[in-house]
Amino acid sequence: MSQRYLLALYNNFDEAEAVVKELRTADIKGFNAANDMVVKSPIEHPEVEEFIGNKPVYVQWFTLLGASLGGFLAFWLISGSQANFYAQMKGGKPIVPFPPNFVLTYEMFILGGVYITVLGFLILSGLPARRSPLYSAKVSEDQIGVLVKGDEGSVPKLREIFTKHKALEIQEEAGR
Amino acid sequence: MGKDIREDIAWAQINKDVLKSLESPRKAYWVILLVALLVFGVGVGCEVYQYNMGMGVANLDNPHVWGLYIASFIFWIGMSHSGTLLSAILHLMHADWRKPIYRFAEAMTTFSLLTAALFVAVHLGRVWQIYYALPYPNERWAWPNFQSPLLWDAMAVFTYLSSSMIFLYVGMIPDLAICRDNIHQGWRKKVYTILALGWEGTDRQWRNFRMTYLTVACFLIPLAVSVHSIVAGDFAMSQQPGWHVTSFPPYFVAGALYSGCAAIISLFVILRYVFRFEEYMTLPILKKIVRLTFAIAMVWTYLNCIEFASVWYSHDEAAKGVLIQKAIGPYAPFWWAMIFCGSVVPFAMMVKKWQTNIPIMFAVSLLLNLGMFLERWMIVSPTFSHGIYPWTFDHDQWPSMVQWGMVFGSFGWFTLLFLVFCKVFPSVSMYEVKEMVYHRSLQSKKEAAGEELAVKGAN
Amino acid sequence: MQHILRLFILLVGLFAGVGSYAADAAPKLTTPDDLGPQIEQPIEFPHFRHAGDAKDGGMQINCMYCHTYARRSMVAGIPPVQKCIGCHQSIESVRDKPRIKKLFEYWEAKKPIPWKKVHDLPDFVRFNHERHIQRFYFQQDRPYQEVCGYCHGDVKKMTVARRQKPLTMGWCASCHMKDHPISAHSTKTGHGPNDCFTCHK
Amino acid sequence: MSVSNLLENWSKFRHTHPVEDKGHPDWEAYPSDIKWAMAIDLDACTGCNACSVACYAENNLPVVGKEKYSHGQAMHWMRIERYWDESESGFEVDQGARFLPMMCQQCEAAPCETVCPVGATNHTEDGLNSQIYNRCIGSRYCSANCPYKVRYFNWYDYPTTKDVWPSPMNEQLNPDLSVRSKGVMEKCTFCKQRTYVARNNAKTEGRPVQDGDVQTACQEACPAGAITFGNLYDPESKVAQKWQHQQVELTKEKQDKDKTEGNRLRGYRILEELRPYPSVMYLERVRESAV
Amino acid sequence: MKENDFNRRDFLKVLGWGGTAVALSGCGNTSIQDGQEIVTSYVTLPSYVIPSIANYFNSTCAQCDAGCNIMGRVREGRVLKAEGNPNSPINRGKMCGLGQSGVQAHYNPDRIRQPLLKGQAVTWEAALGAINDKLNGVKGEQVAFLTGGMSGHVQALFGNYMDALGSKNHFSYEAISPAVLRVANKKAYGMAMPRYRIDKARVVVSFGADFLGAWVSPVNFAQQYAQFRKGTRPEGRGVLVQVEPKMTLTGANADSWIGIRPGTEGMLALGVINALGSAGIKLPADIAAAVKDYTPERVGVNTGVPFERINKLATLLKERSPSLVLAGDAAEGYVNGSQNALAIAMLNHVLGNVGKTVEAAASVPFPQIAPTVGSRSSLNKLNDGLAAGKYKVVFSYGANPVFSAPAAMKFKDNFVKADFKVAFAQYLDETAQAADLVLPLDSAMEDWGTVVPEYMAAPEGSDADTYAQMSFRQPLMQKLYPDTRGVGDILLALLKQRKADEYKDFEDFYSYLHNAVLKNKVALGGKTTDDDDIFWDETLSKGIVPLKGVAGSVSAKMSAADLKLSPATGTDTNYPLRLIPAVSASMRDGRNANEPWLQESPDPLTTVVWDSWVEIHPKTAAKLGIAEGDIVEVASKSGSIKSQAYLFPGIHPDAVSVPVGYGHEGMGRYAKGVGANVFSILDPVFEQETGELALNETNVKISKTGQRVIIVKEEGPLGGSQDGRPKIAVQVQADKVDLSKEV
Repeated sequence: MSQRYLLALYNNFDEAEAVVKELRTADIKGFNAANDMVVKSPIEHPEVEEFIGNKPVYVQWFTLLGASLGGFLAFWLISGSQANFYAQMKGGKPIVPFPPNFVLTYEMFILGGVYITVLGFLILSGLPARRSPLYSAKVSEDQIGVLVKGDEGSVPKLREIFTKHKALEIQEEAGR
Repeated sequence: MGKDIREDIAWAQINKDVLKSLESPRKAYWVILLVALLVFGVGVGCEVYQYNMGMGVANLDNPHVWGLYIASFIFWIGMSHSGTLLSAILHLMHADWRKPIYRFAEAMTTFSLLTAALFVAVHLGRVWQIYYALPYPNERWAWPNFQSPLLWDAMAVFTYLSSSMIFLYVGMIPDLAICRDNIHQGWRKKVYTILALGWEGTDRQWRNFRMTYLTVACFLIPLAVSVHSIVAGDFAMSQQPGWHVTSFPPYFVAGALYSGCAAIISLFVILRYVFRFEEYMTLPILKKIVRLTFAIAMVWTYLNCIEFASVWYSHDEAAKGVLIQKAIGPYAPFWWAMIFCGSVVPFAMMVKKWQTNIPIMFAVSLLLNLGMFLERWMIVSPTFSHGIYPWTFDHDQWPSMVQWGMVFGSFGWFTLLFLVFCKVFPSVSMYEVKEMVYHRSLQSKKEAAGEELAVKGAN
Repeated sequence: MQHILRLFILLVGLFAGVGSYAADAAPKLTTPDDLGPQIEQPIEFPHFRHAGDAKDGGMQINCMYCHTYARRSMVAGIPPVQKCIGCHQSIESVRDKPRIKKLFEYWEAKKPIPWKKVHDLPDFVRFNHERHIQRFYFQQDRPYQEVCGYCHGDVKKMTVARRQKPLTMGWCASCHMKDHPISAHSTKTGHGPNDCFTCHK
Repeated sequence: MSVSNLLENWSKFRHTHPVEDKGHPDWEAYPSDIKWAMAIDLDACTGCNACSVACYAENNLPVVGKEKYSHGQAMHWMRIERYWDESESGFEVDQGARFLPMMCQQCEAAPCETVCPVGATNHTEDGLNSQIYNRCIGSRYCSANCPYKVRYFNWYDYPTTKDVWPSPMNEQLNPDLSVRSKGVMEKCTFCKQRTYVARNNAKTEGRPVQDGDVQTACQEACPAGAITFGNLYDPESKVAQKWQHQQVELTKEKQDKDKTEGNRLRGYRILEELRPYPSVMYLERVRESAV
Repeated sequence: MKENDFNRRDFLKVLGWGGTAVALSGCGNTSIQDGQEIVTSYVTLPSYVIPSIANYFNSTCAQCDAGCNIMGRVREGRVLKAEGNPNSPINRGKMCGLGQSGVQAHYNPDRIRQPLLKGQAVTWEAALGAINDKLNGVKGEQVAFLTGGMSGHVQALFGNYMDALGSKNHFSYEAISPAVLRVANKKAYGMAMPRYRIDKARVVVSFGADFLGAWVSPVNFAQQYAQFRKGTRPEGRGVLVQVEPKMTLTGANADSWIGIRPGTEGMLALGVINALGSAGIKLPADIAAAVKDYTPERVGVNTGVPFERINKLATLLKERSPSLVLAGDAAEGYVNGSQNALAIAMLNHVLGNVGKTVEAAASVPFPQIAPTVGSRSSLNKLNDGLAAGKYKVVFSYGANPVFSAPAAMKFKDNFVKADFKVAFAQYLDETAQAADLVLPLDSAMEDWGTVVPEYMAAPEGSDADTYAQMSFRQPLMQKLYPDTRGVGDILLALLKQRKADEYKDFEDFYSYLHNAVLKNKVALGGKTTDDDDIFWDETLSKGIVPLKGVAGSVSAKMSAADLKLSPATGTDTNYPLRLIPAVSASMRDGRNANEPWLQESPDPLTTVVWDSWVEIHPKTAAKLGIAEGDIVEVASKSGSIKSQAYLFPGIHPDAVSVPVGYGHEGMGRYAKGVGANVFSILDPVFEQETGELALNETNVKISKTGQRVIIVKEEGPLGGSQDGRPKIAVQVQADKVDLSKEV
């Protein structure tokens, strides 16, 4: 069964919310609201997350990993290199002095945290990504887009729901 | 008092206005760019001369081995802190007035750090051997000295620079997507397409974006504090009188925020004019920054007094000597100028009428920055000229034209980078302005409906 | 969430690997050949003929017969022309060879031979031949070919000497950090000094 | 290797100096039997500058000329300071001037060492504060942090500067140590090239370094013999005996004798209270009050 | 060092330039560049030469007249450094800064490299030919030869040359010399230069003798001084009292510095004798009568020294015996200079120091090599002769009178009156510039010679009464320039022009010296059975030849009849200040001014470098409204100079001081135009007995020019203040420390 993509553009969040809620409750064959629906918006809008259903965010785990690895490796690396063959005393301080190493550990802790967090962000949000089907520049301007994927059979139903909620525009494209 | 951003402004209008800044700024833009280029050229000339002749042309000497280069380094690092303040701290505090101005503040962070990094190179006697300071496995088997505060500095600045660059970039991705969608030809299109990473504003992207932005903001705050504490550590960790002061790290951080805020006011005024951002960089926003700056100015003044007091009440004769020298010695004019600019001038910001008077605030912000530059110089130089060892006191040492040339050159370099950035990338965050007007209009609608709504704001 | 887990493991592995390498990266204690350029000398001195093994037609002369300062001074020294002449004036058989003729030309003109430096360390480095010869040749009783050859390569098989070893700082250090017996009859070991000041002047 | 080294020798790497141990961290391989130190008798010092010139001759110090001198860019590793007695009304000259030869104090816990970003200055096993010229990148932090201000920076490329070593003056340069190019910090090394030779010769002869094996250039020149140099760990050495007699201990930041009023010894170290543990002991200048 | 000469000279050849290249390239080159550098080997090489290990050759320092024995440190054919010869009784292995700088005289880039005839480079044949031509046309008495102090075989050869010319016009001139002292000593002790035993004295009272700086044999005295200061000495730590109007280096090291009114030193000495008499020292009747008028009170008024201080000094001298009283330049540079010196010497007699701390010194057994000492009175004679047109041909060697004669003498004008002037010179100094023919000299490190010091120090444990020594000067390396010659070689060549037969056996001065030494092998400490070559080599390698000298004796008594102390000359109301030309340890009379180490080593007291200065007492300066760095004009009756003012507390308020040796108009890049020449403004006032120029008798006035500079000096803005730091240069009173057990 071939798949079709449908994009509907809305003027404001209230309309989009209504559409999304309806799509979620509507039982349409060949369309799974949890997986096949994407809401595109020009601004970050926490309510979208609420009405589209709770989806977990894992970025913070990357942060934890990055920060702890960064910190640990910093200490390991620095102490290791301090203890190399040319270990020479400086200013009467120990060869592996804690205060400076902790300062650097702290910096590397942050560095690792930031880097890996952003890496995690890219991975989790699927970036960099190819242009998705039916992209409309309007969603980066002032309209809310609802992109759905469904079997051919579900298209009329979806269209109907979209139009019901005063979609400004509905685009359709064959899926891959 | 001018008007704030219209709540009913169309989102498409925001896009249009901001994107226009990428194409047709006022003529002043090109004038400033040219001047910056010239000034930068002077700096480059000075560096070429110094590189070939040796550091001596800077008129540094033994033991007065550090001069304006280090002072400028601190100055530029300090400047960078305001970007973090606006984007990270105020972000966490949900102060929505920051939204139209945080982008350029962040850019300022990045570029002033790049400028500061320049001074590391300029300062070194053998900059061509700078790779000795990099920790990487090499055929010499030698590692840098991790005990050195300078290395901490390098590490901290590197972390800060890369983190703030990433932060700037991540925060810009949605706007880059807007640019990608609206600009249809030329190299810009390619650049935006690549940089936007295929951002489409999907719910998944926004979800992760929010978390990431928040997390990185959380990291940036302690990072920013640590960076300037470590820079303060360059001095506080040493045994030199006038430097060996416990309160240096907070003092430096306060100074950093201070100079950064002052710089934001200056750039606010300039950008507002050059890119015709009157609609977005509104006077109420200016008023808020001015108030913030005033608060920080008072913190700085307080810490300054604390520093003097702790020196004065210590029994360290050498440190006392430095303080006295600052006040009555050869550096006295500069020191008093610093006190005037740093602690007296900010009171102009208390006058309510002036808070939104652009020429006055511009002048004040420039004076504050002058004061903060002098502050850095007054930290570095007097200790050398009147330190611990009386035989080597050195009251006749003044920076040469080469040093000054390089300092001015750095301003040129910064302006150059900054202006080019503003021309190439949207210097007002479009999506966040949209969020701001959206939430504000929502709130006023609700207020109009007589509903109680808890809105957290900075004021 | 499996792909995230996989990613985690990958990242940890990457970091641990790179980090451990960086911190623990001691170049291996081998002395790989790093051939220097072929150098043209005023006289193409056949080292193999003088120092080479008998089976290769060499005369097995000890390095320190000619480079006599090596055991007494910082530099090994190029032998004075006098030294060459000392033997060669009584070796009639090779007197007509072009190289020997050239040698005698220098001698008769009382002119020094402008040899090119083959093993050239940077000028801020102090390499003390005496110390190394004393330590390994006299105290540890190793054969001279091995002692000299460690840094100079297999000169006894060369004509004009050519640099064979990298002579980099890490290369020096790789040997300095090795434990060597302090004498031929001792089990006690010690390694080379690691003060920067020892080698850098 | 170094990580394994780190784990194996952890306690060694956590030792501090000079209070906890006797010198070099690698003392197992190199039992630290040498600690170069100096004693300078200010009562004998006449301030004649012979030491300073000897230092120029020995250590390839550039003559910078009037203009650079006026900028304070002089390169005298050994400088003679001249102080006057002070009173309410100004300088007093009835008891002459006080001269103080000042050079790198080779501190055991040197403030300069910790701050060098590239580790160009370290503590050596024989108790010197080494300065590795070719490692130096010229951040000048060491000089900024030196309480004695005895580090000198090559502000210009003196080997190629006019009239510094015009031919044939360059032939006087000592080949035992480098001529520093621009952008490098330098300082007194206690004539390392000489101590090196002395240690080398002693090793070859299979004996410890003895007192008198080595003299620094300043010591050798000093007409009044005010400078004593030697191995502080060798109880036979003159310098050790002087330190011992003056009850000046290397590892103390406040000498025991100074705790008792009216001690009749005159050894002291300059800026001891900053805890750099300098290796140079000065002996107070003595003046007769009977005239 | 038992190599024959051929080898040794061969060795002195500079080995390639590899060594220099190594030293020069410093930190720049980090890459390993095979085959880039050339390493030159020797052709032949004596066995004692090992590359990278230095050889030491003994020689004698030529930087001043003290004749210290030095060792040249030679590496790869280059002399790198001069170090003291430890076996020398004079300097005992030590060196002063001036001596150290000898290598810079040798390597100096401004040395003359060819003979110059009227400024044009000529060959030696042409140069010597020109001399011959000129000499052939004149009579012996029309030839004058001006030299500095000389000794040894050059001196002998020189004597022969003067004989050959038939000229008696040898003028030995030193701009700064203890000439008055010699005469006064002769009267007081019976010998010009007795041996001073500072190391044996418990108290040293020095009247302006800068024995640690520039007086007679400073390195020797500095070592004695070190002994003198040792608390472990049986005599205990000695006390130094310095009496002088301008603080010298020695004054700066005194326990008590007495800034006396210029010219009244002799009176103070008599006052001290008077006070000693009242304190109970038995004075001979004649002396007692002579000093009777000089009560401390009166002397105090005249000298400006509080009489309590005079009494204290007398008490000290009485209590601590033996003592030593020295008279130096500052006490002697007056019209009544030798009377001052005599009065001071009398103090030694009164205190019974003669024979204890003033010892007889021996003189060398060969009068022809004994030093000829220079003085300024001889320059007067030469000047008069030149003015009268008596001399047609004038030679000058080792002296620079055009620079160091007061302008009022018009020496330069008179000098150019002579038909033909020949200067033997290392630099194109002022005199060489005025000469018609300039003969380039070898440096002291390329030259052969022998030196007999005027001040004869004796080693410990020797028979001091008869100890005399001759020191060798030998080349430490190959000549830098082929066309320079040693003074001995030049004299020999000139002698050959006169007496070719007598000297035909001597190829060069070296062979002359070699021959002369071997001829006197026995007198020089050898045995007749010694092999000549071995003896020669051993002698050379020691560098010092002890001789059995002619013992002298010091006269135990001094009659007061010699003493007629004329009062010090007063000041002039137009010229209210007394000018004291200061002789510094490094600059001396300026002959070494072109050695940059000396220019760059700060003056010990003012710490000024690379310039001259005018020392003014702060009080005087305040009166005149002068601040540090003001360019002031110092004007005397005879001229004026301009220099920077330095406020200096160690000077009598009625005096100003300017260092000599600066202000060259020639010599070279390091000396030319540095500072002002104070010699030029000295008034031609002469010491009444010896005819020496009275250096301190010039009165000057000081006026501001309105310019101000920042003085280039070593000290910081605090001057000599320690800014309240507790422990920097610490001083302790002698009764607060126990020195007797120190190690």
